[in-house]
Amino acid sequence: MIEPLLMPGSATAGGFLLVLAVVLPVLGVLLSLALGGRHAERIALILMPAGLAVAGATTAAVWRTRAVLQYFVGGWYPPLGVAFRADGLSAVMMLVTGLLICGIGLFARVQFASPEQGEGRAPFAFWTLLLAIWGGLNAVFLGGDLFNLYVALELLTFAAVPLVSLDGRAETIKAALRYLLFALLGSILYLLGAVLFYGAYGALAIVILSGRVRAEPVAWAAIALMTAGLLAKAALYPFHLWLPPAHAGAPAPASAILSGLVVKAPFFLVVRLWFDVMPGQPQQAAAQILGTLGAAAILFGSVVALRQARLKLLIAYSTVAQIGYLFLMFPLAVKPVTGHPWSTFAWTGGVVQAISHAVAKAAMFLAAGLIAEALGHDRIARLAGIGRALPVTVLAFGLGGLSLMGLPPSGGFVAKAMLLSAAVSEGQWWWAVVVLTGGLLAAGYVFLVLARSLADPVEPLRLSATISPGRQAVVLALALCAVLLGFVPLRPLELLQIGRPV
Amino acid sequence: MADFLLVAASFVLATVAVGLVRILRGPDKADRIMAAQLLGTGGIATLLLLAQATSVPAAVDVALILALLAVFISVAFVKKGVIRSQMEGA
Amino acid sequence: MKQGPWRSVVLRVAGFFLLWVVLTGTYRTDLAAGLVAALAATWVSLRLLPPSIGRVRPVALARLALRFLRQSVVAGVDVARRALDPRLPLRTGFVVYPVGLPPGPTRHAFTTLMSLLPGTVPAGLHSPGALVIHCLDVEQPVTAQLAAEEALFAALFGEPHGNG
Amino acid sequence: MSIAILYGLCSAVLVGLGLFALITHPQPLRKILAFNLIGSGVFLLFGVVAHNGAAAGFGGDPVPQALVITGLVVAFASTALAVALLLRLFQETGRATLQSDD
Amino acid sequence: MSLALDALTFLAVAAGGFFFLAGTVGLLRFPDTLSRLHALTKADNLGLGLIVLGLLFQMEDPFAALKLVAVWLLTLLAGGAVTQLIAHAALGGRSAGVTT
Amino acid sequence: MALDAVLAVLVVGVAVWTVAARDTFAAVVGFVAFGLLVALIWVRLAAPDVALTEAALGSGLTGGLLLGASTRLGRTEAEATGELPGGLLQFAAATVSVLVSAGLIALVLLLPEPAPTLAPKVAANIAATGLQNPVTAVLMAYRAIDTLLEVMVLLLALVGMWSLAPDHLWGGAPGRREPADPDGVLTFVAQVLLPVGILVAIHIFWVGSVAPGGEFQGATIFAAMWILATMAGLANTPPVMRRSLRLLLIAGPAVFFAIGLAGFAIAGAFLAYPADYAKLLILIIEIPLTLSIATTLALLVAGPPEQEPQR
Repeated sequence: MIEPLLMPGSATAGGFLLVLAVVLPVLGVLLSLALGGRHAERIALILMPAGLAVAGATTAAVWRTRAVLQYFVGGWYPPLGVAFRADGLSAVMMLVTGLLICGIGLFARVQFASPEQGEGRAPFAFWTLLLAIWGGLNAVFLGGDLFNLYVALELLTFAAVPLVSLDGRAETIKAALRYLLFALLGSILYLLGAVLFYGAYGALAIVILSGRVRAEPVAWAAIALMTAGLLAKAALYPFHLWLPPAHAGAPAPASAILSGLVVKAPFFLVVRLWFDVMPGQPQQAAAQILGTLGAAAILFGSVVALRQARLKLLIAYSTVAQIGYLFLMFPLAVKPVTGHPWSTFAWTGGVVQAISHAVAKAAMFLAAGLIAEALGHDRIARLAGIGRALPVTVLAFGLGGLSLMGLPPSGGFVAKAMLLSAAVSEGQWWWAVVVLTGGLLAAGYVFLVLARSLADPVEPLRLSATISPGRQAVVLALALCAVLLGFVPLRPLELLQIGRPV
Repeated sequence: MADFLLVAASFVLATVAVGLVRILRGPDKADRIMAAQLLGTGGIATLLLLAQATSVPAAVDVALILALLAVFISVAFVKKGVIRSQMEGA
Repeated sequence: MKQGPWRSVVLRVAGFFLLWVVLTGTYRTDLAAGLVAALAATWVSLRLLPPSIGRVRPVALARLALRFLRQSVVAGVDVARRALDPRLPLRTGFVVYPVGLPPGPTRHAFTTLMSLLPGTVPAGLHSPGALVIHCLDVEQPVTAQLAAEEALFAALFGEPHGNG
Repeated sequence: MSIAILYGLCSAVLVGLGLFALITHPQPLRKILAFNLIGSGVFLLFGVVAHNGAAAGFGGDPVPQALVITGLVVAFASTALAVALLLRLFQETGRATLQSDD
Repeated sequence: MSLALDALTFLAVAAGGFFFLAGTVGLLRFPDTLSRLHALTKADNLGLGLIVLGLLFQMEDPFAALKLVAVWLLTLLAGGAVTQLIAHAALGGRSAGVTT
Repeated sequence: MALDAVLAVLVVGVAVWTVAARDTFAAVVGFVAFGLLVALIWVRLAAPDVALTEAALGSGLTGGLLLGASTRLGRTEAEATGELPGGLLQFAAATVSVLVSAGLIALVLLLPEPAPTLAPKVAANIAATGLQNPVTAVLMAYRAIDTLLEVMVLLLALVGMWSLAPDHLWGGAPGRREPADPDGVLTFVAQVLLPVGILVAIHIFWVGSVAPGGEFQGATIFAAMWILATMAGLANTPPVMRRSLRLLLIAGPAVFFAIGLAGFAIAGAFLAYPADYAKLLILIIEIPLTLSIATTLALLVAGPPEQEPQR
């Protein structure tokens, strides 16, 4: 079989969009570093609409052509070269990422305003790292090569870790270090799996591997190691230890990015591995393990969230729980009773959960950030009166909470309903119990916060800072997005099916 | 000839190994610092023998780097490992 | 030393260029790149070590090199003999050696040489003009031997050396 | 036993050793060292795969070799960032431990 | 001719190996840090020199031969300079109890 | 084979020492020795490019970095040994590790030999890159995107590290300033060795297109030489806000991007090179790339800003 390896111009129409999606933010990082000072913020603000437009155009192109967009970097075909691929799933994730980054960026303009003169440490680092995270996420969503994905994951890690310790307090530095150590262990396990794949099948490209991988020990070991590494990065129970201090300690916009987006990247790759690299292999037992860990995460995270005294920690533990839902997809979708794994409700529900949690959680972290800024603390016990002082913010928090609980109308409701119906139709009713219990517990901690916020203060509330309506509006807009996801008709979910192997 | 050179390389490496055991055990930091010197010289000898025995001329470049790096590491050992800890009274 | 700097610049460029040819010769020597590399190395070298040491006498250099080669063999044999002797004949100790060479690169070139000579390792300064030397065998005529080496070394630059 | 298998065993042992150290050593710096050991083990496995893939006149498959170079650079960057975090933590608290105080 | 060269290589490399061995024995037997430093520097550098000498007889490319010599000289220079640093460090940077 | 047996035993032995040594300084020394020995393994595995990288970066720069850290932590590290974990954890960790090792051993024995390989494809297409070193061809042509993103990873690590500086030190120079001792031995070492090191660095970089070597290895030696100069007090690190430093840092990736994007127009794809100019373009990328990587590596060793900025 002789295949031409070097073929200039060998890409599907619109393939250059994929290059732009990665290159634009990365170029932004370079420019920020070179120009420094106020320019870092300006570059980020200019690139945000551009990046969102690229994500939108990519989604439109995928939707229009009903096919995978791909681009062979340097004109080299895999297995020698590296390809970027955008299927429906990538496109949706890119679009959500673009929206969230824009929202969070707008929100962060006050908190990370650049000084008039010279260069501020935190603003410079924040805007540069924000762009880097965007580039890293896009590279993860578009990567079609296991090693290129490793580099993309590292890009993400190196952008995410410093965000945690941006305010320089000792406990956030400790949280960042712990995060880094977990992330590094995750990377190295991932890499170990990748080399096993290469050693056994001579390729790293997902498309090629999916045709070559056989059900044999090497493949199982490789996928097990890679999954374990990715779970450490995704903070699935029992690898969740690093997440709460890191996500709660970071500045609010950073928390929103980390909780909303960054932990979704390793989850996304687990989906790629299980459904693209090794489709149709008997993995039911392994999938049950993932599901069990997910269930444990839901129950553990929710219960611990209930017992938190600080708002941001509560939200962080809620992230631990919500990540659990993502992994319920595996036992329900790997070997469905009927149809393809990815045409199941469970698969779609898992992806919708990833999206809706991203939006809802970002809104909640931003809301919590505003509350903490206004009060000067985020003790739940002393929230009384904040509902009257910042009604829009508290409303946004509540709307986000709706999605976590899985109440209609919200994206979370769609996701959880899909998981429930999948659990019923697959005859694995125990997952349904977990989903419902998790929803009740989420209701518990969300109402706990709302009840405190809406209570009358014992003494008049004194705000240590005034919050501009504009920032509150951004948060509300994000929360409304989370709600609107519940109104999306099922038709666009077809988008998720584009590019699935048939 | 290649076989003989390989045997010689193994021999040199073995002596380095024994020396390394002695050096790593200390007790002084200064003893341990010698590790870079020992592995520098011994490693270079091994590499040069290997380069000739297995016809890998690039191994000579590795040896060249080893020579430079041995200095770098020794200086770092001395500068960071000993002098600073004395300044800080450890 | 009026035309000294230029002379030494040219010498250094030539030296580094020669080293380049030796290093890359195994592959395929690229002389243009070598010239750039030699210039870069010379630039660094001039910044760190301005040309101030007078001209080196080739004959003296050759003599020193020969002596050094012989002495480094003697040094190795000396250590080997002591190490392998079952009685372990060591009489270690420190000797203070008053050095005549001025402080700076010249003196360090000499002490570097010294640390490869039989039985001696310079271990620091005792006082501004006196080196502390660690000896494997203090009963050897260490000071006299070092003085002889220093004389040879000083002859390199045609300077009268300061010590006996 | 071919040298590929010998070094393959070596790499497996290194990964195990590093993992053990990573779990048991309480000091972060030792954990960073352990991470580097695991990394070396994994990279050696790349080397073994490359060695087994010798063909077309190359002593080894150049692709995994190139990947190792990339990996080594990334590992260095990780080590540097981790060390910087650790030293800052030490500066702030006077302690270098990940144990929580509360 | 080639046989004679091989014999020379054999002799020189074997001698080099011997000095590496002697250096290691010195490391093991010598009682204090500074004495061990002597063993390390002098014996191993001579060993390396002899091995380089032995390899020179096998070289067909004069550049490759010169390169080996360059590596040896670099090692000597570096070793000689660094040895002083280590010796200084072993003394802990203070003046030693000195006997003249 | 005897050589390999000695080497394997030695490497594992030194690794055990690194794990088991009580003193952190001793463990770091062990790690450096370990790295140098692993470089020998890479030569045995016919991967001299990797051997160069491992010796310079994996052992050398990493060693210098860890050493500085172990010294600064000093006594706290020694105290921390008091908090050794309980026997149960040790046992569990040992079990996990042995299981992982055993599993990997089994997999190593299961790996197909001869393995599936891309070497023929690399060889068949290498002419189009104008290079003769297949590893450089992979890094600069076939998988150029990995290399480009990896350089970005390095830069991000640097931004992240800088962001750790306390606010009042932002804009200052990284690391501590070492005192210079013009008459010291260290100065002499630097005076003599630095120029030679620069020459070797350029040599290693330059031969990378035809023989083992390349931008990463060359850059590492550059960085090591620069650090040597700072340790000798002959140079100070530049302040992090200096414009020329920033430009030096981004020069390599910027040129890489520029030529990569030009590839859209002149070669039909991002990061593609027109066949006739491939070698030249790769060289144009590699020169600034080497300088940028060298600067980044050196600054990563230096750490976050610790010197007061000059206002």
